Amino acid sequence: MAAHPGGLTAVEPSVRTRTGARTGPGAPTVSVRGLIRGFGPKGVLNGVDLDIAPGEFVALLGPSGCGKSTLLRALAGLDHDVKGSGVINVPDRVSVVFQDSRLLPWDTVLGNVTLGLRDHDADTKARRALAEVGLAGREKSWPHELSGGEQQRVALARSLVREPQLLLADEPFGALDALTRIKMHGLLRELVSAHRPAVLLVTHDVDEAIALSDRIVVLDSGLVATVRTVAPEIGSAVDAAGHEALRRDLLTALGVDVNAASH
Amino acid sequence: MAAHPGGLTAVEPSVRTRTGARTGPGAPTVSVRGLIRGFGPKGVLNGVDLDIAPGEFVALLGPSGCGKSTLLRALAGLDHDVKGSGVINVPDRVSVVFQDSRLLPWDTVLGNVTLGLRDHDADTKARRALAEVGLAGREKSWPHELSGGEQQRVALARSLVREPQLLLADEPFGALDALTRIKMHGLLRELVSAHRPAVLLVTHDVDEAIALSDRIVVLDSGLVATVRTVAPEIGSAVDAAGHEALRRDLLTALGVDVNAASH
Amino acid sequence: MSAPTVERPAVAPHQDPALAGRDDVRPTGRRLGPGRRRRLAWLLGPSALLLLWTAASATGLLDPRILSEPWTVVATAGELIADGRLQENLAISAQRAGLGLFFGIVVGALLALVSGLSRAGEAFIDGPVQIKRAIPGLALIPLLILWFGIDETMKVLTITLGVFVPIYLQTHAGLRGIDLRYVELAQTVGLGRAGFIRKVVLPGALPGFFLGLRFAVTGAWVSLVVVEQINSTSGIGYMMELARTYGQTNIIVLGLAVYGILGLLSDGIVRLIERKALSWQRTLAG
Amino acid sequence: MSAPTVERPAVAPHQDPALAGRDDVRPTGRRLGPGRRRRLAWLLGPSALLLLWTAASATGLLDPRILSEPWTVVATAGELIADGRLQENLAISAQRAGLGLFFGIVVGALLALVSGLSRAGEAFIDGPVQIKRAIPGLALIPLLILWFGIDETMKVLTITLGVFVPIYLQTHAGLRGIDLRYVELAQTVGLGRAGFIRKVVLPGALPGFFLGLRFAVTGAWVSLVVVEQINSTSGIGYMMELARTYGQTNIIVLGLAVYGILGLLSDGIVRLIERKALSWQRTLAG
Amino acid sequence: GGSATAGNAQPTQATSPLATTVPAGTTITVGDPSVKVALELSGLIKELDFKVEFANISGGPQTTEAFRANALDVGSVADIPPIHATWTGLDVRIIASVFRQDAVNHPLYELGIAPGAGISSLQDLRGKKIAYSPGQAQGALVLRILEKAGLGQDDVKLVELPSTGDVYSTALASKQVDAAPIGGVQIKRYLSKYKADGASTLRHGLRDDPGHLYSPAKVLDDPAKAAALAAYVEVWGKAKRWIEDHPEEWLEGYYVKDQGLSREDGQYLIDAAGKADLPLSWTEAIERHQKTIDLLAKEQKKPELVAADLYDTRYETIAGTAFAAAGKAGAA
Ligand SMILES: Nc1ncnc2c1ncn2[C@@H]1O[C@H](COP(=O)(O)OP(=O)(O)OP(=O)(O)O)[C@@H](O)[C@H]1O
Ligand SMILES: Nc1ncnc2c1ncn2[C@@H]1O[C@H](COP(=O)(O)OP(=O)(O)OP(=O)(O)O)[C@@H](O)[C@H]1O
Ligand SMILES: [Mg+2]
Ligand SMILES: [Mg+2]
Repeated sequence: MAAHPGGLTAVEPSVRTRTGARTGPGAPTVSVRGLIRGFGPKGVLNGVDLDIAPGEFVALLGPSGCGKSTLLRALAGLDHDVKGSGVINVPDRVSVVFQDSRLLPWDTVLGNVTLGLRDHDADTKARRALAEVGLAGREKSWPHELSGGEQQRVALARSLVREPQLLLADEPFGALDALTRIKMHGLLRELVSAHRPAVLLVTHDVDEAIALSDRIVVLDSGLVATVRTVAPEIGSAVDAAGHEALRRDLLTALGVDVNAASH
Repeated sequence: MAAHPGGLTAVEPSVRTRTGARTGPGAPTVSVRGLIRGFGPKGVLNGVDLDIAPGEFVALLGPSGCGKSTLLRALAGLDHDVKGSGVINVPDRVSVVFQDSRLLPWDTVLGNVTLGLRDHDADTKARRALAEVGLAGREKSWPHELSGGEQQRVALARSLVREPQLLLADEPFGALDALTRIKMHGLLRELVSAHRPAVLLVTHDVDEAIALSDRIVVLDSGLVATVRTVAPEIGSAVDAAGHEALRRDLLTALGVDVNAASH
Repeated sequence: MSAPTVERPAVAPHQDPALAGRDDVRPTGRRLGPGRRRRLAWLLGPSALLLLWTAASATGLLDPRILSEPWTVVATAGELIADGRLQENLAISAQRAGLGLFFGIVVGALLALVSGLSRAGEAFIDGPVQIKRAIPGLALIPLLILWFGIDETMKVLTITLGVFVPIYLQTHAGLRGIDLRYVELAQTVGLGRAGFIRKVVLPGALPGFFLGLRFAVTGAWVSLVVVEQINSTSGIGYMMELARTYGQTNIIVLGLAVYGILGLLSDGIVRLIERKALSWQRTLAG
Repeated sequence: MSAPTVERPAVAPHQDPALAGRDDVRPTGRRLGPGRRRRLAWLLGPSALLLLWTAASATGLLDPRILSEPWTVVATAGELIADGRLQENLAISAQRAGLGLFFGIVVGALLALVSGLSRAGEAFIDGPVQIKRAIPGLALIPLLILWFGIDETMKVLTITLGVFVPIYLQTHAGLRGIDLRYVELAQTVGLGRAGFIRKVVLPGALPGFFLGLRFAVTGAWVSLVVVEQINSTSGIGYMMELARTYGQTNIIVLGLAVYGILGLLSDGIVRLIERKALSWQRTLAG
Repeated sequence: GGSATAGNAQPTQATSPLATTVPAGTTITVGDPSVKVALELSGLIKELDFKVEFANISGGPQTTEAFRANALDVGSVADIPPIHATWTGLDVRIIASVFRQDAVNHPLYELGIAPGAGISSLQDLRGKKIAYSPGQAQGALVLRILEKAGLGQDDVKLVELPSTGDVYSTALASKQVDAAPIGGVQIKRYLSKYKADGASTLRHGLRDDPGHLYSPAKVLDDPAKAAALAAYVEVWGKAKRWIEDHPEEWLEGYYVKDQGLSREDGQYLIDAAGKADLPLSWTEAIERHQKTIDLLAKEQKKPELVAADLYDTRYETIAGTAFAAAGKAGAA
């Protein structure tokens, strides 16, 4: 995990723990304090503080290997055996989209989507979700019969049919082409506006982060290095100038020399 | 696989089989004629023709599930049992970066990179490649101890230490952040300029395709739907207007309504 | 740089009949792994064995007093089938083996679940099972007679005891071999204990279970040799024991052949079910 | 919306000693799967068994005429060790079992490789192995005596024949269970046949092989009961057979205990090696 | 049906006289574990001036298996195995026999009676469950006992059980059978363990004492081996005498050291065996053997055999003469 010479230094704790601006006051859905995690001699998270308000959509950016997945796994309660300390508060119903699409190889696409659902109309719901992600008619396929992007969409459908209080999504659109990705953004937005879960979305795409989230958090050297609130007019690209400024800001925080070649 | 209302219709065969402009004449490294592949009742590739000249860098775009990986697997000789017909000519030494990073779970990172290498200095080479992808010091790690992006970089390092005549890369940068991705682009460019393999790169990122390739091929409905040559001045973004025009062109070919919201 | 391609027919032309006659030239790297399954190929080995036996008998290499000739065995089989003895004995044996197999599978799988899914269960179950496994079955017979008599109960129980061990061991190993990623998934989608077992543990342990089953079916048949010596007047184990007593080599060899055929058949059936049940697997098995 | 968290100590504080004392509150979903391995927990089951035996003997529930009391067995062991009989017999038996095990492993693994990696090999090897497996070992002994005499060769061979079956079956299944994705990888990086076997097949089949080994080690010990009845004057199998003839219950039970201990030990050793060799696995086993 | 191979060997007696010297290079393999110990203890083994290999093989099934495999030249068994061997198409001859003096009172087997079975005489066996192992000496004994009691197979319930190890004692103790023939130390053990529960044993009053050395006819047709076997039989007779005359050494050297028995158990066995009898004539023995054959043939539906055909009369006097001579020499 290379240190980023151009990265911002850690901001003040008061900033770091600020809850989402657009959701109004109230207890945060997620609160993380002094989260420390490490594997062997290496520290990965060195004291992360993070609050997510109910209904708030937070995007998590950061270089490869900086600990984004580690943070998500900690929030999902999947790091029983990982060394570290810190205080984590999360709601009961947490739904996770893993970085790998993680479909049970021995279950059909439909079975993978309905996994763990107790509703009576689980099947109907799942079929609808599959149709929404463009996989109508593939219900009976085995996961290995799907393309990479299709597998990722099944994983997305699995999270769409749930009504979590917190949605943790680890690069859920990584294997999708531009058009499919836009469609999936739409689906995610619908889900969010329907059930208003708190969302923590890991992505590598700065534009995606700006378009979807209320707030963007950049992780660096195991700390929350940058936090940016995304004004609604920027997110929907009405304020194109503000959009570009925020984009450059974030890219700089990620260590990209924005003034060099176009990418 | 949804049909794309905004997609271009299939272009003339003469256009489809055109070889790379910048590499000069000579027998193509890869030649594909009338490639048909299908799974069960479904046709995936419906008659693909494609030539790649020696040293030419071709980017392959297309919606999720359109058959990009199927084409790559056919070129790699990995579809023994898939129904279909067509004529494929490929060179002897083909190197593949799979869509999943596909590391042997029972071998270390170093072992995975040197897999199949017969050189005396395989280890040295592999260590160098690992350092280049930012994984110096992780040689003895198990694959499961790596983050998603790190695994992808190991797979990339595995292809860097080889000297193939043809490099087939299936979304090798999907899980990487902007900065790491730029670095990896640089590495790939170095490899290409050093050994001049023919390259077929699958990507979802139009900008990436423009930046890296000599020619861009869009696959749709199992056919080569669009072919665009990338002029050097566009690729390096000296001609920003040409760049933007090509970008819009390709996005349109991929079905994205470029005049709507910014993504 | 010339392409190492070989002209070969399409595995099967794509559905469109217009395309059926097209060229199909594919790059053919040496295919690692065993290649496609061939139907009936499994008959080759046993046929070769039969041929060898016939040849050795015909040339006198094999003393017929040790191993009867195949034709004698066939004749004997004809006689025994004609007077109904073979069928009767087989039916009785099949019933015993079936019962023992059934209980063995149930017990083995249940124990494996308990021991595989909780450290406490493992602590108490696994050790004793290993000990049971290490103690020769013959040595247990006096104890079994003492506790369960010499009737059918004891016979079925002995088979059960033999059968449950591989089922347990394999299911346990299969279960413990389930990828942790799926366990995490189960946790995040809120699967309960039962759902976890049904959706993740059982399907994940299935490949192991089937291997255990393959040991178990042949194990059940083989156990008959021992249990049908005890207070039996029927069954192929008894038939063979009697033949040994009276030195009826032809019947002994017939019995062995029957065992061989039963073993091949049961194993084949298990493998067939396995292939159907595990059709989701994409492995070297093809 | 209140958080279902439980205050619990860090699994182990992170390296920085300044952080050691910090709070550690984690969301605790019910943990599916067995949880962390506990050292020495495997002793619980056998200890419980021992306790049960002792208790049942002490209270008279267990007739000492059937199953000697633990203390009698310990006393017997003391006597036999004092006059050297136990060690001598064990040493001889261990040598036989070891040799048989060695050859069985080699033969089983080789056959599994040949049969697993080529359809031709499978056609000729797999069927006969299944037949061999289906035929009761006792019934083969006359043939083995005929072909290999009654000396050590025949004993080691009988053990080998018993041992190679689980090794073969498990290695074969493990090998066939290797994910096709790794086979494809091997092909694209240009691994040759040998490299493929060394880098993909063997490591991939290793989990199966180890399970086979667990069957094999106990199988080798158990086979002694049979082979050491034939022209032996030493070995624990012979010792037990003699004791059975003379009704020396205490020696029989000692023999069983020795078998149990040997089985537990061998199995434990295999598992330990397995754990080390398969440390790359991330499975439910933990 | 199914008896195709049984009884089709038409025995013919070897007639060529035995050579008096054993040709150099002759080797015989002997399955006679206890006598081997006696030969070693007594030093008689030195009298065997040709190569003798001892195999620890005894009992009918094992010796016949080894005969077939040409792994054994002579075996030590009771009177049933030669019969069954012949029935299975293996041509064998008895070359030495040992009996017990006062055999009826020194039986090898007694009838173990389960606690509470209420059997005090052979007639009480009617309607009872009796353990029966058709191929073994115990099985034949059960048939003979029934015949003596005037009972048929249908008058009792024969429970087929292999008589390996202590299975019979266990079956008796757990009352799975009412009566079962048990022999040797098992008698002592059974009584000492279960007498308190009402277990008992019943003397059957029959002779069950024959012990034979027997060889495949094929071996006896080989003049060199036949001569070597004659030499062995002679030493064997001497060994029997030595055992008789040295009970203390025998107890210590064989039962305690070699077999791992306690002194009491060993002494019990020596006492139970009584005195050995190696007659110079086999006539009586052949008569008794014929009766056993007749009974087995009838009860187990096997072809008739002529008992005399099972004996190689060239050896008739060798063992008995040696036994008697050794006794005189010892006394002198
Ligand atoms: N089980 C493990 N053992 C050792 N190191 C680990 C383990 N899991 C993760 N790591 C290391 O911890 C660091 C953070 O990993 P994490 O998966 O959180 O990265 P990430 O931010 O999600 O990266 P990416 O964008 O590439 O997915 C990485 O350097 C990784 O190598
Ligand atoms: N083994 C298979 N059995 C059945 N259908 C398959 C199989 N493999 C692929 N397909 C189908 O073929 C189509 C093309 O798959 P392919 O993997 O080539 O897509 P792709 O273009 O690589 O997509 P992505 O961008 O999502 O990776 C998909 O619809 C997929 O579901
Ligand atoms: Mg990650
Ligand atoms: Mg793909």
